[in-house]
Amino acid sequence: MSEISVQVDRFDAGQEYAALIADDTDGGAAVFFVGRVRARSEGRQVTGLTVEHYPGMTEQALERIVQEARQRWPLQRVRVVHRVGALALGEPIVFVGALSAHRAAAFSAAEFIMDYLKTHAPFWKKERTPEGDVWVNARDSDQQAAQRW
Amino acid sequence: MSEISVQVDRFDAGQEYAALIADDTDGGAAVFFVGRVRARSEGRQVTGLTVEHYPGMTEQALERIVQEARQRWPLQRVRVVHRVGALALGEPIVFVGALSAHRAAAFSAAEFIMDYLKTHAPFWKKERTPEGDVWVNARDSDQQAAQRW
Amino acid sequence: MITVLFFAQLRDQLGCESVSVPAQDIGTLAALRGHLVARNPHWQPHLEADSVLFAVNQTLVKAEHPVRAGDEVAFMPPVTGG
Amino acid sequence: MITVLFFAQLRDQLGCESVSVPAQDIGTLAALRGHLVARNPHWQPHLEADSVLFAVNQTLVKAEHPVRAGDEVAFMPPVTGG
Repeated sequence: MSEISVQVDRFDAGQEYAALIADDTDGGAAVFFVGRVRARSEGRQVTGLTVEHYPGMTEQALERIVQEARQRWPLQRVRVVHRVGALALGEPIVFVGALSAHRAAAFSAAEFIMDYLKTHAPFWKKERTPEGDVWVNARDSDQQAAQRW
Repeated sequence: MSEISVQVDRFDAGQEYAALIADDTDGGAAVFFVGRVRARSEGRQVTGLTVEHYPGMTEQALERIVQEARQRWPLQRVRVVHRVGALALGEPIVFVGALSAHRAAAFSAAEFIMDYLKTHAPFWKKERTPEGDVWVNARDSDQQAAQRW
Repeated sequence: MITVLFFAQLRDQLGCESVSVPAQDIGTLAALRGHLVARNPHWQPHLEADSVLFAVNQTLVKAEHPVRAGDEVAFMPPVTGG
Repeated sequence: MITVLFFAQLRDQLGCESVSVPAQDIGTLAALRGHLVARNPHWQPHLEADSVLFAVNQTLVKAEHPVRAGDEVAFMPPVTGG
Protein backbone atom coordinates (compact mmCIF):
# COMPACT_ATOMS: atom_id res chain seq x y z
CA MET A 1 0.00 0.00 0.00
CA SER A 2 1.29 3.40 -0.95
CA GLU A 3 1.63 5.93 1.84
CA ILE A 4 -0.29 8.58 -0.04
CA SER A 5 -3.47 8.70 -2.05
CA VAL A 6 -5.24 11.68 -3.60
CA GLN A 7 -8.55 10.36 -4.81
CA VAL A 8 -12.11 11.17 -5.86
CA ASP A 9 -13.51 7.97 -4.37
CA ARG A 10 -14.90 7.90 -0.87
CA PHE A 11 -12.76 5.91 1.57
CA ASP A 12 -13.67 3.84 4.60
CA ALA A 13 -11.72 4.87 7.70
CA GLY A 14 -12.05 1.41 9.22
CA GLN A 15 -10.55 -0.19 6.13
CA GLU A 16 -7.75 2.35 6.10
CA TYR A 17 -7.01 1.53 9.72
CA ALA A 18 -7.13 -2.20 9.04
CA ALA A 19 -4.68 -1.82 6.14
CA LEU A 20 -2.36 0.32 8.26
CA ILE A 21 -1.93 -2.32 10.96
CA ALA A 22 -2.17 -5.44 8.75
CA ASP A 23 0.61 -7.96 9.52
CA ASP A 24 2.27 -5.59 11.97
CA THR A 25 3.03 -6.55 15.56
CA ASP A 26 5.56 -3.81 16.37
CA GLY A 27 3.34 -0.76 16.16
CA GLY A 28 1.80 -0.69 19.61
CA ALA A 29 0.26 2.74 19.08
CA ALA A 30 -1.97 3.77 16.18
CA VAL A 31 -3.32 7.29 15.88
CA PHE A 32 -5.63 8.30 13.13
CA PHE A 33 -7.34 11.50 12.18
CA VAL A 34 -10.38 11.87 9.96
CA GLY A 35 -11.51 15.27 8.72
CA ARG A 36 -15.17 15.39 7.70
CA VAL A 37 -17.54 17.73 5.92
CA ARG A 38 -19.44 19.48 8.67
CA ALA A 39 -22.75 21.27 8.60
CA ARG A 40 -21.53 24.58 10.02
CA SER A 41 -18.48 26.60 9.13
CA GLU A 42 -17.79 30.10 10.50
CA GLY A 43 -21.50 30.60 11.07
CA ARG A 44 -22.49 29.42 7.60
CA GLN A 45 -24.80 26.50 6.96
CA VAL A 46 -22.97 24.09 4.66
CA THR A 47 -24.60 21.44 2.50
CA GLY A 48 -21.43 20.01 0.95
CA LEU A 49 -18.12 21.03 -0.49
CA THR A 50 -15.87 20.77 -3.49
CA VAL A 51 -12.14 20.18 -3.09
CA GLU A 52 -9.87 21.55 -5.79
CA HIS A 53 -6.20 20.64 -5.93
CA TYR A 54 -3.03 21.10 -7.97
CA PRO A 55 -2.50 17.67 -9.50
CA GLY A 56 1.08 16.48 -9.23
CA MET A 57 2.17 19.12 -6.74
CA THR A 58 -0.33 17.77 -4.23
CA GLU A 59 1.26 14.34 -4.16
CA GLN A 60 4.76 15.83 -3.97
CA ALA A 61 3.76 18.09 -1.09
CA LEU A 62 2.23 15.19 0.84
CA GLU A 63 5.30 13.01 0.19
CA ARG A 64 7.51 15.75 1.56
CA ILE A 65 5.36 16.13 4.68
CA VAL A 66 5.37 12.39 5.34
CA GLN A 67 9.15 12.19 4.88
CA GLU A 68 9.59 15.07 7.31
CA ALA A 69 7.40 13.27 9.86
CA ARG A 70 9.45 10.08 9.42
CA GLN A 71 12.63 12.01 10.10
CA ARG A 72 11.21 13.45 13.30
CA TRP A 73 9.56 10.36 14.80
CA PRO A 74 10.10 6.58 14.58
CA LEU A 75 7.09 5.39 12.59
CA GLN A 76 6.24 1.89 11.47
CA ARG A 77 3.72 3.05 8.91
CA VAL A 78 2.04 6.21 7.71
CA ARG A 79 -1.01 6.66 5.51
CA VAL A 80 -2.45 9.90 4.11
CA VAL A 81 -5.60 9.92 1.97
CA HIS A 82 -7.13 13.16 0.71
CA ARG A 83 -10.20 13.39 -1.43
CA VAL A 84 -10.87 15.83 -4.26
CA GLY A 85 -14.07 16.71 -6.09
CA ALA A 86 -17.61 17.00 -4.75
CA LEU A 87 -18.24 15.79 -1.18
CA ALA A 88 -21.50 15.47 0.72
CA LEU A 89 -22.23 16.42 4.32
CA GLY A 90 -20.61 14.07 6.84
CA GLU A 91 -18.32 12.48 4.26
CA PRO A 92 -14.65 12.01 5.06
CA ILE A 93 -12.27 14.49 3.43
CA VAL A 94 -8.91 13.38 4.78
CA PHE A 95 -7.44 10.42 6.65
CA VAL A 96 -4.07 10.51 8.39
CA GLY A 97 -2.84 7.38 10.14
CA ALA A 98 0.43 6.92 12.03
CA LEU A 99 1.63 3.64 13.51
CA SER A 100 4.53 3.67 15.98
CA ALA A 101 5.89 1.65 18.87
CA HIS A 102 5.00 4.52 21.22
CA ARG A 103 1.94 6.69 21.48
CA ALA A 104 3.68 10.06 21.86
CA ALA A 105 5.34 9.58 18.46
CA ALA A 106 2.09 8.43 16.83
CA PHE A 107 0.12 11.38 18.23
CA SER A 108 2.79 13.94 17.32
CA ALA A 109 3.30 12.57 13.80
CA ALA A 110 -0.42 12.52 13.00
CA GLU A 111 -0.95 16.05 14.30
CA PHE A 112 2.19 17.34 12.57
CA ILE A 113 1.08 15.85 9.24
CA MET A 114 -2.35 17.47 9.59
CA ASP A 115 -0.91 20.85 10.57
CA TYR A 116 1.48 20.80 7.61
CA LEU A 117 -1.12 19.46 5.20
CA LYS A 118 -3.40 22.35 6.20
CA THR A 119 -0.75 24.93 5.34
CA HIS A 120 1.54 23.34 2.75
CA ALA A 121 -0.52 21.04 0.50
CA PRO A 122 -2.29 22.69 -2.47
CA PHE A 123 -5.91 21.88 -1.75
CA TRP A 124 -8.72 24.43 -1.72
CA LYS A 125 -12.20 23.92 -0.37
CA LYS A 126 -15.34 25.57 -1.71
CA GLU A 127 -18.42 25.22 0.47
CA ARG A 128 -21.93 24.86 -0.89
CA THR A 129 -24.33 27.01 1.13
CA PRO A 130 -27.93 28.13 0.66
CA GLU A 131 -26.49 31.53 -0.37
CA GLY A 132 -24.24 30.01 -3.03
CA ASP A 133 -20.71 28.62 -3.23
CA VAL A 134 -18.08 30.15 -0.95
CA TRP A 135 -14.32 29.60 -1.03
CA VAL A 136 -13.08 28.71 2.45
CA ASN A 137 -10.77 31.28 4.02
CA ALA A 138 -7.41 30.19 5.34
CA ARG A 139 -7.24 30.53 9.11
CA ASP A 140 -4.47 32.14 11.14
CA SER A 141 -4.85 29.36 13.70
CA ASP A 142 -3.72 26.85 11.08
CA GLN A 143 -0.58 28.90 10.36
CA GLN A 144 0.13 29.09 14.08
CA ALA A 145 -0.43 25.36 14.49
CA ALA A 146 2.11 24.60 11.77
CA GLN A 147 4.66 26.98 13.27
CA ARG A 148 4.76 25.07 16.55
CA TRP A 149 6.77 22.19 15.09
CA MET B 1 -23.91 4.16 22.88
CA SER B 2 -22.25 4.55 26.27
CA GLU B 3 -19.06 6.56 26.33
CA ILE B 4 -17.14 3.87 28.19
CA SER B 5 -16.79 0.13 27.92
CA VAL B 6 -14.53 -2.22 29.88
CA GLN B 7 -14.84 -5.55 28.15
CA VAL B 8 -13.33 -8.96 27.54
CA ASP B 9 -14.51 -9.14 23.94
CA ARG B 10 -12.30 -8.02 21.10
CA PHE B 11 -13.49 -4.82 19.44
CA ASP B 12 -13.25 -3.61 15.87
CA ALA B 13 -11.71 -0.13 15.62
CA GLY B 14 -13.51 0.55 12.34
CA GLN B 15 -16.88 -0.22 13.92
CA GLU B 16 -16.05 1.94 16.93
CA TYR B 17 -15.21 4.79 14.58
CA ALA B 18 -18.40 4.26 12.58
CA ALA B 19 -20.49 4.33 15.77
CA LEU B 20 -18.75 7.47 17.00
CA ILE B 21 -19.58 9.51 13.90
CA ALA B 22 -22.99 7.95 13.14
CA ASP B 23 -25.66 10.59 12.46
CA ASP B 24 -23.27 13.41 13.32
CA THR B 25 -22.55 16.27 10.92
CA ASP B 26 -21.02 18.73 13.39
CA GLY B 27 -17.87 16.86 14.33
CA GLY B 28 -15.52 17.88 11.58
CA ALA B 29 -12.50 16.35 13.29
CA ALA B 30 -12.23 12.79 14.60
CA VAL B 31 -9.10 11.50 16.33
CA PHE B 32 -8.69 7.89 17.36
CA PHE B 33 -6.04 6.09 19.25
CA VAL B 34 -5.68 2.32 19.32
CA GLY B 35 -3.20 0.64 21.67
CA ARG B 36 -2.17 -2.83 20.53
CA VAL B 37 -0.28 -5.82 21.95
CA ARG B 38 3.19 -5.57 20.48
CA ALA B 39 5.85 -8.20 20.01
CA ARG B 40 8.61 -6.36 21.85
CA SER B 41 8.56 -4.55 25.15
CA GLU B 42 11.65 -3.18 26.87
CA GLY B 43 13.81 -5.71 25.03
CA ARG B 44 11.58 -8.66 25.89
CA GLN B 45 9.91 -10.84 23.32
CA VAL B 46 6.19 -10.85 24.06
CA THR B 47 3.70 -13.47 22.90
CA GLY B 48 0.60 -11.99 24.49
CA LEU B 49 -0.64 -10.31 27.61
CA THR B 50 -3.22 -10.44 30.35
CA VAL B 51 -4.96 -7.30 31.56
CA GLU B 52 -6.13 -7.22 35.17
CA HIS B 53 -8.35 -4.45 36.49
CA TYR B 54 -10.25 -3.25 39.55
CA PRO B 55 -13.89 -3.80 38.56
CA GLY B 56 -16.09 -0.83 39.40
CA MET B 57 -13.25 1.56 40.09
CA THR B 58 -12.05 1.19 36.50
CA GLU B 59 -15.33 2.48 35.08
CA GLN B 60 -15.45 5.34 37.61
CA ALA B 61 -11.89 6.35 36.81
CA LEU B 62 -12.58 6.37 33.08
CA GLU B 63 -15.80 8.37 33.60
CA ARG B 64 -13.87 10.93 35.58
CA ILE B 65 -11.19 11.21 32.90
CA VAL B 66 -13.78 11.66 30.14
CA GLN B 67 -15.64 14.31 32.14
CA GLU B 68 -12.38 16.15 32.70
CA ALA B 69 -11.68 16.06 28.95
CA ARG B 70 -15.18 17.38 28.22
CA GLN B 71 -14.59 20.29 30.58
CA ARG B 72 -11.35 21.18 28.87
CA TRP B 73 -12.35 20.85 25.22
CA PRO B 74 -15.61 21.15 23.22
CA LEU B 75 -16.31 17.56 22.19
CA GLN B 76 -19.28 16.20 20.27
CA ARG B 77 -18.63 12.62 21.32
CA VAL B 78 -16.09 10.55 23.19
CA ARG B 79 -15.60 6.81 23.29
CA VAL B 80 -13.22 4.79 25.47
CA VAL B 81 -13.02 0.99 25.23
CA HIS B 82 -10.52 -1.00 27.29
CA ARG B 83 -10.19 -4.73 27.20
CA VAL B 84 -9.42 -7.02 30.13
CA GLY B 85 -8.35 -10.66 30.24
CA ALA B 86 -6.07 -12.56 27.88
CA LEU B 87 -5.00 -10.81 24.66
CA ALA B 88 -3.02 -12.16 21.71
CA LEU B 89 -0.23 -10.45 19.80
CA GLY B 90 -1.45 -7.61 17.59
CA GLU B 91 -4.86 -7.47 19.24
CA PRO B 92 -6.30 -4.10 20.26
CA ILE B 93 -6.11 -3.27 23.98
CA VAL B 94 -7.64 0.18 24.11
CA PHE B 95 -9.60 2.50 21.84
CA VAL B 96 -10.01 6.21 22.49
CA GLY B 97 -12.06 8.29 20.07
CA ALA B 98 -12.77 12.02 20.25
CA LEU B 99 -15.06 13.89 17.88
CA SER B 100 -14.97 17.69 17.83
CA ALA B 101 -15.68 20.57 15.48
CA HIS B 102 -11.95 21.35 15.44
CA ARG B 103 -8.92 19.14 15.13
CA ALA B 104 -6.80 20.72 17.88
CA ALA B 105 -9.51 19.87 20.44
CA ALA B 106 -9.91 16.33 19.11
CA PHE B 107 -6.15 15.68 19.17
CA SER B 108 -5.67 17.16 22.63
CA ALA B 109 -8.65 15.35 24.13
CA ALA B 110 -7.61 11.95 22.77
CA GLU B 111 -4.02 12.36 23.95
CA PHE B 112 -5.12 13.70 27.34
CA ILE B 113 -7.47 10.75 27.87
CA MET B 114 -4.70 8.30 27.00
CA ASP B 115 -2.16 10.04 29.25
CA TYR B 116 -4.59 10.02 32.17
CA LEU B 117 -5.80 6.49 31.51
CA LYS B 118 -2.16 5.34 31.61
CA THR B 119 -1.62 6.87 35.05
CA HIS B 120 -5.05 7.01 36.73
CA ALA B 121 -7.12 4.00 35.63
CA PRO B 122 -6.60 0.76 37.59
CA PHE B 123 -5.45 -1.61 34.86
CA TRP B 124 -2.35 -3.79 35.10
CA LYS B 125 -0.69 -5.65 32.25
CA LYS B 126 1.18 -8.91 32.58
CA GLU B 127 3.19 -9.96 29.54
CA ARG B 128 3.64 -13.52 28.39
CA THR B 129 7.24 -14.13 27.38
CA PRO B 130 9.33 -17.24 26.61
CA GLU B 131 10.88 -16.77 30.09
CA GLY B 132 7.50 -16.68 31.82
CA ASP B 133 4.94 -14.05 32.79
CA VAL B 134 6.20 -10.58 33.68
CA TRP B 135 4.23 -7.69 35.21
CA VAL B 136 4.76 -4.56 33.15
CA ASN B 137 6.61 -1.79 34.97
CA ALA B 138 5.08 1.67 35.11
CA ARG B 139 7.15 4.17 33.16
CA ASP B 140 8.31 7.58 34.30
CA SER B 141 7.57 8.90 30.82
CA ASP B 142 3.87 8.15 31.36
CA GLN B 143 3.86 10.14 34.60
CA GLN B 144 5.58 13.02 32.84
CA ALA B 145 3.10 12.86 29.96
CA ALA B 146 0.16 13.11 32.37
CA GLN B 147 1.72 16.03 34.23
CA ARG B 148 1.83 18.15 31.07
CA TRP B 149 -1.92 18.80 31.12
CA MET C 1 -15.31 -3.99 59.12
CA ILE C 2 -13.07 -2.56 56.42
CA THR C 3 -12.54 -4.55 53.25
CA VAL C 4 -8.96 -4.36 52.00
CA LEU C 5 -8.07 -5.39 48.42
CA PHE C 6 -4.67 -5.99 46.82
CA PHE C 7 -4.05 -5.99 43.08
CA ALA C 8 -1.65 -7.31 40.46
CA GLN C 9 1.99 -7.83 41.49
CA LEU C 10 1.27 -6.47 44.97
CA ARG C 11 -1.27 -9.25 45.44
CA ASP C 12 1.30 -11.76 44.17
CA GLN C 13 3.99 -10.40 46.52
CA LEU C 14 1.71 -10.53 49.57
CA GLY C 15 0.13 -13.82 48.59
CA CYS C 16 -3.20 -12.23 49.52
CA GLU C 17 -6.09 -10.91 47.48
CA SER C 18 -8.31 -9.44 50.17
CA VAL C 19 -8.64 -9.22 53.94
CA SER C 20 -11.28 -7.87 56.33
CA VAL C 21 -10.10 -5.66 59.20
CA PRO C 22 -12.17 -4.53 62.22
CA ALA C 23 -12.69 -0.80 61.97
CA GLN C 24 -12.06 0.21 65.59
CA ASP C 25 -8.89 2.16 66.36
CA ILE C 26 -8.14 2.80 62.71
CA GLY C 27 -8.05 6.45 61.68
CA THR C 28 -6.25 6.96 58.42
CA LEU C 29 -5.21 4.79 55.54
CA ALA C 30 -1.61 5.04 56.79
CA ALA C 31 -2.74 3.71 60.17
CA LEU C 32 -4.55 0.84 58.45
CA ARG C 33 -1.35 0.04 56.60
CA GLY C 34 0.56 0.06 59.90
CA HIS C 35 -2.00 -2.33 61.32
CA LEU C 36 -1.60 -4.72 58.37
CA VAL C 37 2.21 -4.60 58.58
CA ALA C 38 2.08 -5.29 62.33
CA ARG C 39 0.11 -8.45 61.61
CA ASN C 40 2.28 -9.48 58.61
CA PRO C 41 5.78 -8.02 58.98
CA HIS C 42 6.92 -9.43 55.63
CA TRP C 43 4.31 -7.19 53.94
CA GLN C 44 6.18 -4.10 55.05
CA PRO C 45 8.52 -3.52 52.09
CA HIS C 46 5.68 -4.09 49.64
CA LEU C 47 2.94 -2.03 51.31
CA GLU C 48 5.27 0.83 52.23
CA ALA C 49 6.93 1.13 48.83
CA ASP C 50 6.78 4.72 47.55
CA SER C 51 5.10 3.59 44.37
CA VAL C 52 2.03 2.01 46.01
CA LEU C 53 -1.31 3.68 45.17
CA PHE C 54 -4.27 3.85 47.56
CA ALA C 55 -7.98 3.94 46.89
CA VAL C 56 -10.84 4.36 49.33
CA ASN C 57 -14.23 3.44 47.94
CA GLN C 58 -12.77 3.26 44.46
CA THR C 59 -11.26 6.74 44.44
CA LEU C 60 -7.51 7.39 44.48
CA VAL C 61 -6.51 9.07 47.76
CA LYS C 62 -3.42 9.95 49.79
CA ALA C 63 -2.21 7.98 52.83
CA GLU C 64 -3.69 10.63 55.15
CA HIS C 65 -7.21 9.83 53.96
CA PRO C 66 -9.54 8.61 56.75
CA VAL C 67 -10.97 5.10 56.64
CA ARG C 68 -14.23 4.13 58.32
CA ALA C 69 -16.31 1.04 58.91
CA GLY C 70 -17.79 -0.21 55.65
CA ASP C 71 -15.08 1.33 53.47
CA GLU C 72 -13.49 -0.57 50.62
CA VAL C 73 -9.76 0.11 50.65
CA ALA C 74 -7.35 -0.92 47.89
CA PHE C 75 -3.57 -1.09 47.75
CA MET C 76 -2.32 -1.12 44.19
CA PRO C 77 0.95 -1.05 42.31
CA PRO C 78 1.35 1.74 39.72
CA VAL C 79 -1.17 1.24 36.95
CA THR C 80 -0.02 0.06 33.53
CA GLY C 81 -3.10 -0.03 31.31
CA GLY C 82 -3.60 1.44 27.87
CA MET D 1 7.96 29.50 -22.69
CA ILE D 2 6.89 29.53 -19.09
CA THR D 3 3.57 27.96 -18.17
CA VAL D 4 1.70 29.93 -15.51
CA LEU D 5 -1.21 28.39 -13.59
CA PHE D 6 -3.79 30.01 -11.32
CA PHE D 7 -5.88 28.14 -8.76
CA ALA D 8 -9.12 28.36 -6.81
CA GLN D 9 -10.48 31.83 -5.97
CA LEU D 10 -7.42 33.45 -7.57
CA ARG D 11 -8.36 31.78 -10.84
CA ASP D 12 -11.94 32.97 -10.39
CA GLN D 13 -10.78 36.54 -9.66
CA LEU D 14 -8.49 36.70 -12.70
CA GLY D 15 -10.90 34.84 -14.92
CA CYS D 16 -7.92 32.84 -16.13
CA GLU D 17 -6.73 29.31 -15.48
CA SER D 18 -3.38 29.31 -17.28
CA VAL D 19 -1.27 31.41 -19.57
CA SER D 20 1.99 30.87 -21.45
CA VAL D 21 4.65 33.58 -21.24
CA PRO D 22 7.82 33.88 -23.37
CA ALA D 23 10.81 33.32 -21.13
CA GLN D 24 13.10 36.11 -22.39
CA ASP D 25 13.76 39.05 -20.07
CA ILE D 26 12.16 37.34 -17.07
CA GLY D 27 14.47 36.71 -14.13
CA THR D 28 12.55 36.05 -10.95
CA LEU D 29 9.04 35.07 -10.06
CA ALA D 30 8.45 38.62 -8.87
CA ALA D 31 9.50 39.88 -12.32
CA LEU D 32 7.14 37.41 -13.97
CA ARG D 33 4.35 38.72 -11.78
CA GLY D 34 5.21 42.28 -12.82
CA HIS D 35 5.09 41.20 -16.46
CA LEU D 36 1.61 39.67 -15.96
CA VAL D 37 0.32 42.75 -14.14
CA ALA D 38 1.66 45.01 -16.92
CA ARG D 39 -0.36 43.03 -19.44
CA ASN D 40 -3.48 42.85 -17.20
CA PRO D 41 -3.57 45.80 -14.80
CA HIS D 42 -6.75 44.53 -13.09
CA TRP D 43 -4.79 41.44 -11.95
CA GLN D 44 -2.58 43.60 -9.76
CA PRO D 45 -4.52 43.54 -6.44
CA HIS D 46 -5.05 39.79 -6.73
CA LEU D 47 -1.54 38.71 -7.80
CA GLU D 48 0.22 41.09 -5.41
CA ALA D 49 -1.85 40.23 -2.34
CA ASP D 50 0.37 39.32 0.61
CA SER D 51 -1.40 36.00 1.01
CA VAL D 52 -0.62 34.67 -2.49
CA LEU D 53 1.59 31.56 -2.58
CA PHE D 54 4.05 30.78 -5.36
CA ALA D 55 5.28 27.48 -6.74
CA VAL D 56 7.91 26.79 -9.35
CA ASN D 57 7.86 23.29 -10.77
CA GLN D 58 5.44 22.23 -8.04
CA THR D 59 7.53 23.39 -5.10
CA LEU D 60 6.58 26.32 -2.89
CA VAL D 61 9.11 29.15 -3.33
CA LYS D 62 9.57 32.83 -2.49
CA ALA D 63 9.02 35.67 -4.94
CA GLU D 64 12.81 35.97 -5.40
CA HIS D 65 12.99 32.49 -6.92
CA PRO D 66 14.35 32.46 -10.52
CA VAL D 67 12.13 31.27 -13.37
CA ARG D 68 13.47 29.80 -16.58
CA ALA D 69 12.17 28.58 -19.92
CA GLY D 70 10.20 25.38 -19.46
CA ASP D 71 9.26 26.09 -15.84
CA GLU D 72 5.76 25.55 -14.54
CA VAL D 73 4.83 28.47 -12.28
CA ALA D 74 1.73 28.60 -10.09
CA PHE D 75 0.03 31.45 -8.25
CA MET D 76 -2.22 30.17 -5.49
CA PRO D 77 -4.41 31.52 -2.70
CA PRO D 78 -3.65 30.20 0.80
CA VAL D 79 -4.38 26.49 0.90
CA THR D 80 -7.42 25.22 2.80
CA GLY D 81 -7.34 21.42 2.57
CA GLY D 82 -7.68 18.89 5.30
